Amino acid sequence: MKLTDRTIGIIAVICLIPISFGAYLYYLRFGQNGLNIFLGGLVTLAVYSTLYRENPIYRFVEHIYLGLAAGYGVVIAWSEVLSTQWYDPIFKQHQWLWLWILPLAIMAYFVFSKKHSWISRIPLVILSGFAAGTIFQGFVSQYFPQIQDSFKSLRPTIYTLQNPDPSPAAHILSISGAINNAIFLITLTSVLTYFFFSFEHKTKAIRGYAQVGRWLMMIGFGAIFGSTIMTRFALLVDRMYFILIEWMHLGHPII
Amino acid sequence: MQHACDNWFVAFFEGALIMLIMVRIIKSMRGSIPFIRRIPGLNAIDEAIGRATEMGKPILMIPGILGLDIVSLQALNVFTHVTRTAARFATPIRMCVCDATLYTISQEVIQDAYQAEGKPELYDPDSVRFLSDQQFAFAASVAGLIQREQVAATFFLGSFFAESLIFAEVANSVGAIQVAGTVMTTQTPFFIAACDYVIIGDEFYAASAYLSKEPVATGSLVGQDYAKLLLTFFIVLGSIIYTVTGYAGGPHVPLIHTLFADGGWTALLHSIRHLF
Amino acid sequence: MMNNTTNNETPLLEKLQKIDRRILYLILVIVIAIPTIWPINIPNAPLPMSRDLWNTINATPPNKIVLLSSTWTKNTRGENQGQMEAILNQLMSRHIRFAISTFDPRGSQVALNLVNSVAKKYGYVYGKNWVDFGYQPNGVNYVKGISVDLIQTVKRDAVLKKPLQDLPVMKGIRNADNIQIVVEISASSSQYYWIQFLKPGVKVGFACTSVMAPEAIPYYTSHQLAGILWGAKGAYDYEQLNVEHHTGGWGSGRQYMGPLSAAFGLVILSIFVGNLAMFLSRKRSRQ
Amino acid sequence: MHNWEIAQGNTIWLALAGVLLVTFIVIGLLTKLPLTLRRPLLSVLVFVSGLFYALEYFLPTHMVLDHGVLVPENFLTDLIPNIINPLAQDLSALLFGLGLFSLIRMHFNNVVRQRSGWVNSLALLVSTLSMMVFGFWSRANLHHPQWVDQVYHHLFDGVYQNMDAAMFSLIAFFILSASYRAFRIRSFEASILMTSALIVLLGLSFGGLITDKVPDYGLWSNFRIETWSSWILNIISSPGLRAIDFGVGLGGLAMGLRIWLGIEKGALFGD
Repeated sequence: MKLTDRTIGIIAVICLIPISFGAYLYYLRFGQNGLNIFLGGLVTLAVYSTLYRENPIYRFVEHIYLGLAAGYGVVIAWSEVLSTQWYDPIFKQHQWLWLWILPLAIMAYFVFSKKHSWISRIPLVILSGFAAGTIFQGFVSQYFPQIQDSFKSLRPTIYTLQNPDPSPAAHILSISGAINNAIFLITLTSVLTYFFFSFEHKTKAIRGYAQVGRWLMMIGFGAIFGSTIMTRFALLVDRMYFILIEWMHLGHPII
Repeated sequence: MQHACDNWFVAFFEGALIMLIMVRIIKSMRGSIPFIRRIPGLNAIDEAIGRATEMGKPILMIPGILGLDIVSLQALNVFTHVTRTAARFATPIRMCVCDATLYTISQEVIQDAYQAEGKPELYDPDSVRFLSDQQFAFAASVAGLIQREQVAATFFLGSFFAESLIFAEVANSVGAIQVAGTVMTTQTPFFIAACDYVIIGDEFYAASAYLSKEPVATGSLVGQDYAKLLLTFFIVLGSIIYTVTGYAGGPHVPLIHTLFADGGWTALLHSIRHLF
Repeated sequence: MMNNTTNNETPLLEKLQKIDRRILYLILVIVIAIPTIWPINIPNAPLPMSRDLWNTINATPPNKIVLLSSTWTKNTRGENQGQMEAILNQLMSRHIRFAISTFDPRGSQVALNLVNSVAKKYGYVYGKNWVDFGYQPNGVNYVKGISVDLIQTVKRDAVLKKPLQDLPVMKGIRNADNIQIVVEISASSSQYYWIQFLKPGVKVGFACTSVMAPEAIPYYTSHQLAGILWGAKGAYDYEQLNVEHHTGGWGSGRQYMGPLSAAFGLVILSIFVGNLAMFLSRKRSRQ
Repeated sequence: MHNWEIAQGNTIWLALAGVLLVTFIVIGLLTKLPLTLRRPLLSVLVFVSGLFYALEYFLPTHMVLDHGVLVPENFLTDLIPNIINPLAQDLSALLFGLGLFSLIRMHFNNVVRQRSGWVNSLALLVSTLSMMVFGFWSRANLHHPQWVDQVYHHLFDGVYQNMDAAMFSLIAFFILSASYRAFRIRSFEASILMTSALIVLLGLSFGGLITDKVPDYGLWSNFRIETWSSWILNIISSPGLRAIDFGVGLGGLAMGLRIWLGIEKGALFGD
């Protein structure tokens, strides 16, 4: 049976009756916060319904979500940025030069004009100019400490591995440290080799080294995968706790 | 390092890297087009477009979820290529954008691509959409779009975060062929698990240079290779000096260690003075 | 007979190779729901980096405070709430003064609610035992500022809107030297504010989601971070240390580890089944 | 910035009128700009705005007292927090209307033309509007009744935040199906990816129980799963990702350079 919008609308209106009754019960029992929990459980189930398949409920809730996000974006843009950094300086501290942002913003709206849409690029190139200009400092402060940290001694002593304090302690060679440092360097250089694009990987040695780099990279990706899983599942467990304990009251709450 | 004068050595080093890149760009602009290795993910792009054409279903493109920055602009370069190929076969496209400033540029780029193929009438202004600038609202709505329109091919190129797997798995569930590429190393494993072809790290820049065949982009790519070689050289050199001096954090610090830290320039001058 | 078994087995293997994703999802929901409703306890051994954080906070002298920077929202409640609650339990049972602040405008209410609910248990009084510095939009200036003069930088507290020096909790607290440790409880990279701009010598702890942890470990080995709580496991570690030293009880850390382990087990099992089915059917097709 | 101030009173409206007048004149002139001059104009603008940060970084500094701390500054440093940052943020915030406008236009058209799914579009418009109304009303410092706060609280904490959390937690489901489907040992690469993922996963959760009986000192500790997982993270994963990052960083540096100098052909300067 093909559901038309009209039938979906009728069904939705009918569903609203028990839903609002439930909301009222929650409100009576738990107050304002209870109503939040009720709404939260409802929308969570609606979002999860997409796991079964695309359906009208998800579509409806998705649009509400999108609308709320858009509205919230406007509220934040005003209250966190424009009101304190633009409106107040102009109208309260009379720094009227800030008004000159207005022409730039107006230019951006020319994107909707068919003929003069290129004018909208003026504010955009200014913004991307700022982004491009910061790259010099950004590159240096992000990557140079890492270069320094990549110098690895193949003859490390035990005391420097565990205790960076300088002292004339034993200068015993740490075999495991040496092996680890060697593996570190091999990984670093082989992955770098894999990412050379302008040289054909001609000799067998280079091709092999790049291949080793790709394998080591895969180990790294696997490690990220493993460690990220924990967060993702913890969030799901928390959502299930919300649904089962806080919303449905099926067990004892922790706090 | 807030300013260049915190360590002039590092500033000069960066200058050297920039010079390497610039020299190759200029050389390439003067006509000596350099060689670039073809990366495997590229074949997949045309394959995916072909598949969508066969099925008559749309192609979805997402230039990351960050705003107007270097990565998303690069993604748009690739998408220009995709759009032009799609325009040739009159395959419908969808593009979802997460940022208002990027949205304006994307709209123009897509329109230009249709114009360049001589088919401006195929351009549908609603094919480029701004959905939301909030991460998961955007994800929810892209997921909905993928399922409703049953897209046949997806291209996720740009900066992605936690939502990467939502896109990739939903697209997989409708049987789309997927090409993904991101500079975010934390999301690459999820794309590897869920997508058909993944462009890893640096290949992202290479892909765009290879597709556009612009002398500037290809020259720059070669320059980046030389810069990378210089970095590798320094890392190996530093490690050799550490090994020879036996240093690993002890009191006798080799010069190369201090060179890359704040005050490195002064250390260099000091040791030169010490020599004479 | 032989033929019969082959015919019976092949569809099963094929089925195992392509289990519908919805069935997997349903199994996941059940696997998580059961230990959520009827909690199970998974034994745990605290990581050294959790232990370090616990010890640092525990060693707070009476003339110092602890600053909790709580930059998380409902999104990552599963990991961050357990961590923060465990830390609060320790602080309050040891009668340590503390302050909270946030870098996320949405985070201030979440943090206040949590502290209020824990404070009820210990009879902690706002203004006397703890204080809220509120939302700090400009991270760099805030961190630089409190390194030098805390009272001047924050000026007023976020709840009573009173000048800071009028609150009894701030007695003898002037700048970052009076802070034992700053703990950043976060779902984003906000620890860099403290690592880069806080006065050198003041300790920084990091309670993060486990996505962030691998990135933070190098800073722990270089002693820039005094300790790390690794996501949900970190919360469990901390609760265990609290229980061992009678500075607090169990919370969501232990509660969530049960369902979490069950879910991990399911992931491992599904990988195993997928591979087994593929191997067997490949073998069969070769025969 | 005292010299920025003008006299009190209604002069601000005069200034606004002046700015708008100049805007219209400038835009009028821009529309008459010949095609060949567009690209040079854009290149000059991008170069000038990029030059600010470049100079700020490369020019020498002197020490200045800021918040009681001595910090190195040059004459441009002070402009970053006072002018450039607010300017960029204000401009981006004002551009938010672009996306909002296109979103609302599309869904408004859906509703007006009663296209399929217009009910959803209507829901979107209503929720946008209510979030905006109650958000402004509740967050503004004006006097407002308490129920406004409560409605905003329900919209934001009850619906919006919970949906955010629900969407975020969906990823866990997808991880399960992705790992079931993709972690087949089809190739050598897939198997090493899977193995290292499993080791790290075990090391973080109940893997410690499997090797619980192994002592955690001396050579023995090498046989504990936690040791393996942290070894993989520190010795293989971190240099591998660092090497990728070097490449990505150099690519970004080159691209930034190309944009700054206006020699990039693609999206921004394409004709």
